[in-house]
Amino acid sequence: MAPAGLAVSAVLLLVVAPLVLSPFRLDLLAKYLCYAIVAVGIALAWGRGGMLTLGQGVFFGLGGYAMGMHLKLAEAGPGKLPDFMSWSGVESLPLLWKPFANPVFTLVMVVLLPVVVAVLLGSLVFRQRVRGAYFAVLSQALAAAFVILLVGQQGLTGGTNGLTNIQHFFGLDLYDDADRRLLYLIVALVLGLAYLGVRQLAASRYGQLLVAIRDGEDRVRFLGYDPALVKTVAFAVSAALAGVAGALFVPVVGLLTPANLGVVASLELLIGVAIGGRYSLAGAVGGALLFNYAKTVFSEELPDSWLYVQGALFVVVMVWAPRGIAGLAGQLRDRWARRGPLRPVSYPAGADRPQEVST
Amino acid sequence: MSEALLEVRGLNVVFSGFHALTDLDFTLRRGELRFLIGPNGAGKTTLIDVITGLTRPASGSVRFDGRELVGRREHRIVRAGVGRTFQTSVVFEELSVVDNLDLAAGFRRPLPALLRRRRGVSDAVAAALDTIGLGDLADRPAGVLSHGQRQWLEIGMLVVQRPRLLLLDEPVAGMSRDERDRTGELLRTVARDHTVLVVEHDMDFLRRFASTVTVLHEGRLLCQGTVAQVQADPRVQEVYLGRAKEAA
Amino acid sequence: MSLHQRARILLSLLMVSSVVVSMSACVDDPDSGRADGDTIKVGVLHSLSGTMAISEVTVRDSELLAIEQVNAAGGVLGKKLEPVVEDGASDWPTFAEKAQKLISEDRVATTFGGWTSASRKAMLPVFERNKQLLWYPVQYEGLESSPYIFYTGATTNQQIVPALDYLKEKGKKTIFLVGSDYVFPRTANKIIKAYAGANGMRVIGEEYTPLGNTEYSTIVNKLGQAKPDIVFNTLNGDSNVAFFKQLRSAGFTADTMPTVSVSVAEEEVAGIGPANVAGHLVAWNYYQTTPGATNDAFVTAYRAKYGADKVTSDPMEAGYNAVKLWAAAANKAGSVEVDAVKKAAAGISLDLPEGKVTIDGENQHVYKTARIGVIQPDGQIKEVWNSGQPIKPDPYLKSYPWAAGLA
Amino acid sequence: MGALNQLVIGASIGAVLLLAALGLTFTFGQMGVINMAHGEFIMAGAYTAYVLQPLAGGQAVLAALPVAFVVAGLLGLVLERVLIRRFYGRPLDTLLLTFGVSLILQQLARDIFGAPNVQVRAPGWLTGGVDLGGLRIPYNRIFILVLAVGCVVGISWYLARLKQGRRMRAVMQNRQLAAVSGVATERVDQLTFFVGSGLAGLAGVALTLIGPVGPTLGSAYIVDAFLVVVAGGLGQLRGAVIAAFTLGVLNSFVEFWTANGASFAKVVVFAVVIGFLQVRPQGMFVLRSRALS
Repeated sequence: MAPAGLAVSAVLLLVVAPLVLSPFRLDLLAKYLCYAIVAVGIALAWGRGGMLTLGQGVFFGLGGYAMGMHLKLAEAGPGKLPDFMSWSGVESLPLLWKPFANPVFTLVMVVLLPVVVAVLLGSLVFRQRVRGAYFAVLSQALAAAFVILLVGQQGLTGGTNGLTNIQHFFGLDLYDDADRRLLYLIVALVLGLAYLGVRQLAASRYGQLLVAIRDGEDRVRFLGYDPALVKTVAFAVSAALAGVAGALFVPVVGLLTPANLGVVASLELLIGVAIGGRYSLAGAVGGALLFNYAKTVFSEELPDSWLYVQGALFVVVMVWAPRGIAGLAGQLRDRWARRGPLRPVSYPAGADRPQEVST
Repeated sequence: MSEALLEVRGLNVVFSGFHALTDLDFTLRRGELRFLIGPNGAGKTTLIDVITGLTRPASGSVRFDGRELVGRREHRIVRAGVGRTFQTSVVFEELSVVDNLDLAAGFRRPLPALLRRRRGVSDAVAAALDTIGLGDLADRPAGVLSHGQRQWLEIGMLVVQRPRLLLLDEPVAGMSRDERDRTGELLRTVARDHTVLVVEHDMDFLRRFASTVTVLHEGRLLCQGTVAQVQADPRVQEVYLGRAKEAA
Repeated sequence: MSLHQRARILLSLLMVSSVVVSMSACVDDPDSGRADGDTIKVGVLHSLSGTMAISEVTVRDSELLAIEQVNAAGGVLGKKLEPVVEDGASDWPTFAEKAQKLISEDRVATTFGGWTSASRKAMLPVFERNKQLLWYPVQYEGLESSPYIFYTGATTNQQIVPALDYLKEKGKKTIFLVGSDYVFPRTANKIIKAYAGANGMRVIGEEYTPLGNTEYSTIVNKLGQAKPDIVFNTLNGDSNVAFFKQLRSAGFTADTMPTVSVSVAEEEVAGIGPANVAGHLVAWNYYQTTPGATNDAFVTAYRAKYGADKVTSDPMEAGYNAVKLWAAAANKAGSVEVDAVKKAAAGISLDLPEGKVTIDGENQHVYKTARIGVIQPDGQIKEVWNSGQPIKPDPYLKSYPWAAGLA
Repeated sequence: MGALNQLVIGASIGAVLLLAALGLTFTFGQMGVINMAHGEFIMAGAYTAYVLQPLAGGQAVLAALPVAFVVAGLLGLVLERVLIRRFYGRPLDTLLLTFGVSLILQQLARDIFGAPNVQVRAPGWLTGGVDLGGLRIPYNRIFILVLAVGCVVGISWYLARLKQGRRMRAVMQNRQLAAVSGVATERVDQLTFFVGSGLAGLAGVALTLIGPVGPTLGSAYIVDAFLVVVAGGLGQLRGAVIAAFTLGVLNSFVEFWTANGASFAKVVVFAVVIGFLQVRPQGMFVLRSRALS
């Protein structure tokens, strides 16, 4: 976003919103901002890198559970067990949980866990040139498997209930409105940093390379680059952002359950980006806010029709505005200029080409 | 200058029972500009595909500067110094001409160095831009280029990588006469300090710009020599004329 | 910067600002009381969409029926109740979000809601933080007693323990546990194992499947090999349909592989197909066939409002009870203030469809009569045993020596 | 003993997977369309059996087979005509588009038939089973297996022998070439989509025999069905068959021999597919081709 637009947004989110919104609505906005952080990562991986990740919830969950484990331990106090363990019949703290008592370790894990999983998966599938539709289906299956894994380990993860009743966040009292406002500001700042960082990345040579790989992976390979490596990096960055967003989601909402990271939740993370505009970082942020706000409004006013609206949104955006709201102007221009000498350069034709079979 | 840069020995490629290349031996000397011709299905593109790692041979070896290429991954072969173009040119439409060249030039940059924005134009890129004559269009997105310009940009993207062997797959296909001439000139310039192998159909282009020619037919080496020698070879005439008769 | 890029930014900015601006239109007013207007708002919070809607919509319906009846009888403190219905969307954080909305924006006097344990666990901190009341109408796994929740469904000693008593009385020695993989089945099974150990019974198998699982051939195969005296089934929702269909088609009937279920009520029987499940046992506190004039009136009123083909079930009745109990408590207290209602609620006793129901002031659960039923070929459930009198709720099973190690 | 039983059970799980995935080998495998609404076509098939019940009584399942094929097929045809044909060459957009369609269809089913599960009675002759050692194989499982095998045989015969089938294959292998050779590719696309969606309808009818019939019936199978097609190889019928049965047997074995197996089995299946794609990135079978991007 241009400096002016960025400044206006920053003022709007950092100053105006905390002043005019009721605590309840500010909480909601904080939640939307968490999703917007994920959206920034998706815009990088999908918009720039052409990797449609239907499993972003997994990374959101990894970051979220890492944070949730720490907060539950802090809540329980030293030597005590988190509440759900006692009703799950766990008698001593599982080994996996122990290091999460350390806040620094937790913060590192919030980023590292998603990155490691993304690198592992990415280097496996991208090296084998699994992409496009295949990659989408695999990442979706990953989300499905991850949820089953989490639900199945009730003593370790809280099962379907997830981690609930989180009341403090690094000294902030989550029952206190002023502290919650501070939490909101932290989320907004993290979003700002994520946006600026990814914008920088997208504008760099690396960003160009990523777009080049999206539009012609084989060609890039014959320029001497390893596309698997480049894609894995983008995938890992988007995973890290999702992890951070998940970690912030936990104190904002006060709980985290496997339903927040399953197949449907992962798709909902995407649709905001699609609505806002996958090729524009700012559009992705706006879209994520708009979509989640619409979800709240509809479920308050017309719960029965929300699925129709959500379904229709997917259809309408894909049919009439594949570049999203942010791309509307460009799309209109292309329509007018269709007969002109300019080819539509802003819509990458190759971004979405069918799975090639190369042997 | 006369030692072998590329040595292909006993190459066999089979596609689901179809023998695309059979026991092919082929040598390219350092500094050479060689044309590779043959009727459709002769195995010209397959040979290039094998050299660049796109296709795995059933047997045989490809040695480049004494090192085996078969079994290496594509980007490693490029890094070893073998560059190629494709029949249908692929340039990055969203990036500007300069960025396309810059991207190609930077293939040896470590990942951290990639994280910075491009500032200015490096000498190598400027030189390549000059060679391919697209200086005026440097900052336009590559998507607006004409077919011919795209081919030149592709060649530029190769040259800027300073490869030791260039493989060009039908560089003048679909070009106007004017564009063909310019491409030929470009080819001569490039061939001055590179080893080049060109796959080409266009006999007229061949006569004007080729020195030595290799003829493939049905996956085997038919003959090799100067343009005049090859044209005089009865087997070549048969292969081409036979086809011509069939077609007629 | 191109015009196009400018437009992108403008449009993005527009999206961000429209959200912030329109959200600021929703302002809550923390100073207004919860019964200041001509009506008293009460929250009704169930999943109206998503996988849980199947079950929860009917509970919402019976709660709305109860609210209507309370209003017809003069309301609470002379004011009509105004239900504010929200959708939990089968998503636990959404339950927490909507609970907060009901409390801080709608300023409801109390909330009736939830079905799954997960949704209750998600809402619990919200109600505790705001010091507001939730009425939770479904049987659950116990081990909880929040000062801000009233539990009108059964806790374990009013459903699972009586079912085990019944099985023991019938001479069942070996038990196979089949459940969905979440907190209720796991806790229930822990209790069953403790009970079995102390009562000469043996648990010979324990299987969990993911929620929504529909492939049961392997488990049916394991059952066939283990040949238990009884299968204790804590599967939830859709899985019951698949489980019973596949059990039946593998040739097992209620005679050759008897089961007792604690999450299969009249609603679920219709979806499974009565033919597939007839003869199997269930354990609840209420059936549509439970005798008594109060229940007849409830069933009649429910069918009159929602359709003659509708069935009533235990959770629906517990939701209905919750509304009636709260209204009685508020009227007794002369106020809808939480502390006053809590104080007044202790010991309140009403004649409700399942029989006499009394609130235990100590743990805010209710006294309930346990009933074992057999599913009939017509889809109804016939009671074959009951506990004779309402059982005192004991969510932590403190009065059962064999359960000492559980909580 | 246990192993043999689980092999049989695995085969029956595989048959269910195969039936759910068969249609996808057409629409996803051969046309490259990721149709997330495929699950809802399965659901439509199941509801067809429910709707026919008052007419056909106990034989609803049998009567529904052809009707469900047509109903789901027509749904697919409409989807292809109205939306998907604008999206060829954009598989990722298609995925999101059809996910939207699936949400709409699910809610539509909820509004028409109600949220609770409905009951479809199995025909009398499908109750009972064959005793095989200690294991009883239900007739309905055999029915599903026969139906799945019948579909596979029918499809192979159709693709190999019939004119439309050969055209379909031609278009799948090389769209442009087929087009210039005079094949009306649009018609073939429609036909492919009709058949692929129709197969989903058949799967839906079969699933009424073993599971719940409700609005979310299809979404329970969709992820697994895609995994089968991915593991089998794009558009490869025999690949899908082998993948479905392999995953089915794997699932049943893991579930049988591990504690809390049902959850674990699903995770193992995913891990195996990922691992397998490391060895064969294009799935089990792949057409070797020289095409480059």
